[in-house]
Amino acid sequence: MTERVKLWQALNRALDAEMAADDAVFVLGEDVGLYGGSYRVTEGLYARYGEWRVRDTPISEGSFTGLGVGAALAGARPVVEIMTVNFALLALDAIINMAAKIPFMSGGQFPMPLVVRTPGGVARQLAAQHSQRLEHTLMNVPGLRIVTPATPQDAWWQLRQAIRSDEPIVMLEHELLYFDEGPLDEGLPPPPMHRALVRREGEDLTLLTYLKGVGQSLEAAERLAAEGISVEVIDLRSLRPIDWERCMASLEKTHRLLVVEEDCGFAGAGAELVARLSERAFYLLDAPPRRVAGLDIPTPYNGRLEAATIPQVDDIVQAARELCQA
Amino acid sequence: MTERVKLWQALNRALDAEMAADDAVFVLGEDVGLYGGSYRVTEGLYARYGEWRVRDTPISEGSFTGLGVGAALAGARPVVEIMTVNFALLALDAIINMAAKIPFMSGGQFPMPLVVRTPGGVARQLAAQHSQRLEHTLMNVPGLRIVTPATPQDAWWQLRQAIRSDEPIVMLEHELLYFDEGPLDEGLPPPPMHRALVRREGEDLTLLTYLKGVGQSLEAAERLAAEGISVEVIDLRSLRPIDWERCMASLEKTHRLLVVEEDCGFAGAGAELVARLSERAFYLLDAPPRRVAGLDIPTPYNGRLEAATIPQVDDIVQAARELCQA
Amino acid sequence: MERDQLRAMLRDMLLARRFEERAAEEYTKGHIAGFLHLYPGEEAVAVGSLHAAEPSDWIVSTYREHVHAMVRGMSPRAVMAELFGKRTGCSRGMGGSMHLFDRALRFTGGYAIVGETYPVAIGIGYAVAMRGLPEAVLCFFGDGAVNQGTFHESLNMARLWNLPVLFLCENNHYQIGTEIHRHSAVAEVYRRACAYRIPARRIDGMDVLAVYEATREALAQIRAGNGPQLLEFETYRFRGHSMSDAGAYRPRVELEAWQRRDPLAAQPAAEALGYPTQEQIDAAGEDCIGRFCRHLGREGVVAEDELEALRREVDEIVEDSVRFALESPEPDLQDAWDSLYAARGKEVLL
Amino acid sequence: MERDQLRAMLRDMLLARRFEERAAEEYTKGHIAGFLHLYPGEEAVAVGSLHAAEPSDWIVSTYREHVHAMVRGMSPRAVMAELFGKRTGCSRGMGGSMHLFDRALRFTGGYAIVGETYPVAIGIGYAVAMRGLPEAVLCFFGDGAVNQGTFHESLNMARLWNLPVLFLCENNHYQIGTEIHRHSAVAEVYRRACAYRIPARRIDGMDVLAVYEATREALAQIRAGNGPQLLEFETYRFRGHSMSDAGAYRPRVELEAWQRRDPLAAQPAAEALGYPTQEQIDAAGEDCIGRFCRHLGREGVVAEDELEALRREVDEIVEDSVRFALESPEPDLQDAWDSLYAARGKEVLL
Ligand SMILES: Cc1ncc(C[n+]2csc(CCOP(=O)(O)OP(=O)(O)O)c2C)c(N)n1
Ligand SMILES: Cc1ncc(C[n+]2csc(CCOP(=O)(O)OP(=O)(O)O)c2C)c(N)n1
Ligand SMILES: [Mg+2]
Ligand SMILES: [Mg+2]
Repeated sequence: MTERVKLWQALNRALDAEMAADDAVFVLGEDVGLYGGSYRVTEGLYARYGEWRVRDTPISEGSFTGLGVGAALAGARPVVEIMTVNFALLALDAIINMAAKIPFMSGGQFPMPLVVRTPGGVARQLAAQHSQRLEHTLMNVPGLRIVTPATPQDAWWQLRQAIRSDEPIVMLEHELLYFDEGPLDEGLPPPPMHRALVRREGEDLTLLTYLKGVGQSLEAAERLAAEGISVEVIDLRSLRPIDWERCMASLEKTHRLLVVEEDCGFAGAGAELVARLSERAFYLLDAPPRRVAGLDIPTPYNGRLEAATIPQVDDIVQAARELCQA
Repeated sequence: MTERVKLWQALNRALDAEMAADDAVFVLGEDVGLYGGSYRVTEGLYARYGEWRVRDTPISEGSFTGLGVGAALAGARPVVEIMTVNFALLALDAIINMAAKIPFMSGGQFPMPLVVRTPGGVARQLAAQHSQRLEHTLMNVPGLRIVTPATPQDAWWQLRQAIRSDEPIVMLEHELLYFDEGPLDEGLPPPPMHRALVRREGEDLTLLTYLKGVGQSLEAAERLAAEGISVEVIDLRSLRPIDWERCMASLEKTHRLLVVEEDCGFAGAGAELVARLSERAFYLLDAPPRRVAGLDIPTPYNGRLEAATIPQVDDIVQAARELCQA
Repeated sequence: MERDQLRAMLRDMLLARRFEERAAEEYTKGHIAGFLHLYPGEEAVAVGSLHAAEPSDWIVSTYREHVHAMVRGMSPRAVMAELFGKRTGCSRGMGGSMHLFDRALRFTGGYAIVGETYPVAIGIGYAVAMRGLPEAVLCFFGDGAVNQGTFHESLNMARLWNLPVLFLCENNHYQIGTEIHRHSAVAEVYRRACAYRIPARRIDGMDVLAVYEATREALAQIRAGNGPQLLEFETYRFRGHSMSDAGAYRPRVELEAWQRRDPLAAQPAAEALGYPTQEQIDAAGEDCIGRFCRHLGREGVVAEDELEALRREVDEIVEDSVRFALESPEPDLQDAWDSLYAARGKEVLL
Repeated sequence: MERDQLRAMLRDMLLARRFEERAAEEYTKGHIAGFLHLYPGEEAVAVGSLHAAEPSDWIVSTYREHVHAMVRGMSPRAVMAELFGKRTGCSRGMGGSMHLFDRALRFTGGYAIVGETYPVAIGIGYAVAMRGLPEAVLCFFGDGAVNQGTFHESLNMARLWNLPVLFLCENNHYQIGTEIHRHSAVAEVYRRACAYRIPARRIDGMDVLAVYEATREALAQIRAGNGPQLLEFETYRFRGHSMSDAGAYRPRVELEAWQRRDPLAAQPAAEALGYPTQEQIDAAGEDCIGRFCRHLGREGVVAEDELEALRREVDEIVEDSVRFALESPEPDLQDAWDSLYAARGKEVLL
């Protein structure tokens, strides 16, 4: 049965379903309990599952993320919410040096059923310290997996899959997507967690993107269609691993590559996409690959400037146009 | 006058020279004082400049790096040593959210004459938690600059330039290079801090690398020359900004690109290099660009496995050979 | 204390309240965006402590810092324009509400990541101590910020090297929606200082004179070379954590009880803003600002009509700041790049 | 205490010393590489505390953890093989000296970033408390680790939620080359616990029985549901921080004074290892292990010849572990990938 729900509600239901199914699952983070979560994701769970399973924490990101690591070692299945990814800079030792390495360093003895959920991206004038994007930092960490749900259906699927996985998984969410509505069918069988999905088929151009870029790119594709440019929009859904086969299959058809990412362009997520596909699809490409990415500048508070530093639909349209003329 | 010195000695002299020239300069970090620095870089400075200018710190990376930020705001010129880059994960908020953003967030009011020096890379069987490479993470931070001295001469030049700069600079050093010896002429005028240098000219292939990769690549180039393959080895010397013009100029000659990096290949430093040059030099390249990089796995303790996870001279030779046959 | 100073403190408190309420209005109108953390209820802390500081001292504050900035001397225009994201703002529109900076005033931010003020403060303190200057650093933070690791690390170093830093805790009992007993194993913040041998006191943060006196004494100790000090001010915020927080997690009775202790509630101004009436406050007994006002009356510092005049003055200043902000130009992208590279000077990179 | 247990403790101490000295030799020969942090001098801490723990308890340790692992029950073979980087090592040669793990023994590492043991320990404690199990977590750390932010954050949470964690500080007075008065504003580590209302005591870490008793009592409190406890053990390391540290920063007299209090120095074994002679130790007065030995003698637990036998037994165990390590195969790259993906099971990624 398909309903229309907001992305935060899909996450909320996923948590609820997994917590009901397995009492090893617990949630922790700042204001996830009594307050209900800053983006409502944990709403109602405190009343339902009590304080041990929905734990409000002090402002101690380094240690409560590490707490998740320890709890996972002892067989629990923690879902750590870092209120926003900006604060994850304080928790990177726990994520990178502990969660991602312990299974390996122990010779494979310890699984690490840890999920770290965290909203990020450029929202609405939150200024430089609160507009961080950490895709790239986390992508370079072997042992870690990263998922990026852009729709309520994916949020529902991927969060449940992440909780059930025995490997450490970071779920990057976008602050501006929580209140977007979309269809959700709880009964639909999920695709594999890291598979990329073609959101719109096209012939002229392969557009790779994720999170907020998906909606923007679909809008751009709609406009480009009117001009006769047919864009294939692929939602990566995962930044580690990346579904290279899906990307290659599309390039075999279109011979043109455009990457849309919100993070700063220099050494951002798109760098790996363009690099790997330039290596693998060298003989397929008819034009130089291109990135539409954030400018290499901290995010200004001023609203117009903020908008000028991150990709807009217009930028995507223009880049696609130029790419098809090249 | 040219002498032969070890890389640590060049750094030591650079610190000494700058501390003597400007009493706003001070050094801090774990065991930099009485002990003389774990890699001897601060040897002798404690006796010479006293505890206020050579400060031994507690194990509090987050706060003593932040201390550097505050001191820079008040007009001092701190040189923070993070004992190894592995511990920099605890200091990323100070580096990324403070040092790199304050000048911008203050509308340009505050300069940030901060230098963070830190050794890293894969050394000798230090295992996963002590073999971190953070190039990629720092590269994605606008407002930050990153230098990577691979020779005593560069260590001398670049550390002095970094201390004199009013922008935040991270100096990544390689643990295995400290005791390498090379020529140093203190009087030579320095090239700009971020300029790439051609370490060996060649015609068939442009090889971009940095830090430990430089020596390995020169060795590989020597062997390849015997086979008739002429490799141009470029030492980037800086990972942010990158000297694109130098890279392009070389590609115009060679039409082939090989990147040698020690970090994990997926979304490592090389990703940006390959991506940007694929975009800019698309019509110049005669063959798919290639990366010789670390495997995407945490570093094993076992010595042979450790070696198998990072680039070796053989790997470079083979990749270059294949690239020239493509 | 000088009559002028007492008046100035009262004026700053009235200005602070008015400015913040006005900012809330402008936020509702859409002229201000992002996170907006307001200060009503806590004015006695910023006003009392910053009046005790010298111009040569340094201030490090959080995202809830408009009032600190203005009491320190920043013009309401520069602050309001920054909230509006205008080029005339103190941070050129780049920083916004959470990142106010003013180099001349030694106001070094405006930090929005909880716990960042400690290392910045000890860093400034280090630079000061290294040069043997008679300056001090005032480092603000909330009760929730006490549980960040940097608190521990920085206080240890501050004591270890006797840095001239005054740690000022604005204990409003909440970390957004989490009450202090639910976030701190020791709810009396000042007691935490014992782990570093840092002298510490707990002060009624609704009593502006007590705040002033305590700060003055602590700064005197610091300037005498005795190293860091910590003051905990018990206070309360009357609004939600930020404009996006309705504050439903707080018992209504708790809010009312604290409003009765409002340092400004005894002022006629309070009524206009919809806070408890004079009768309600009198009935509530112990009211720290009532005491301040009686004191001011007894000493003949501020008569009723003067109070009215002050209110009008403050209103006008705030309205002027809004007009100024509205009319100011927006920064352009070049301003952004200039801000980023301002420190580059003539340095040649490549 | 049972005679067998006393003997077992003595045996573990002798084994610990012998094992570590032997590891140093193998390091010199090049069979062990990387950082090697040895434990001589501190044996009473690991032996006393871990003998007081139950098999159902959990252990979290640092990079100086060979002895903890063995006292916990890991075979010297598995530890030595890991130091050699062999496939038969407890971590399959992937972890090395600093990352010993054994799931069955609830030995959860082996952490090399200072300050990581706290969050891991409270996390395990949280999982235990959430399920209401009668288990406890023993969390080891050094005096230098106390200044890491995670100490503060984790102890606060441990108390806030009454987690069953025993924090055990191995205070050997040095953070590599920095003496405790130069890294900590409060040099008595146990006093820092007051900032979290965590009961804490300082114990003579050279007295294995005192360590044992204190740990037993603390664990009893924890199992009674009274929340976390902290014990500080004053001890000393006789060697450099790691094999690459000559230890020149320590006054020679300090080293000698502590060697006189060596828990093992009273043993005949001590001589063979080049530590002070029995006469020297007797002359030094107060010697905590001398007391332990006299106690053992008085109670008839260990006679002189039994001691000799124990030493021979321990020697043989250590030699056997070296032989085993030498002869064991190295892991191959497939072992590395298998280690990384061991938890993947049947999960399909793409
Ligand atoms: C490191 C970090 N974690 C979380 C947040 C989100 N956050 C902003 S303010 C705040 C509460 C701070 O409480 P307190 O320190 O008491 O200050 P108050 O807002 O009450 O003045 C939180 C959790 C943040 N900004 N930084
Ligand atoms: C976060 C971090 N910073 C620095 C180091 C380097 N380091 C390794 S051990 C050590 C000293 C630790 O001292 P202490 O906690 O007293 O333990 P001990 O070695 O004396 O047993 C340091 C600084 C590290 N491993 N991790
Ligand atoms: Mg608060
Ligand atoms: Mg120690």
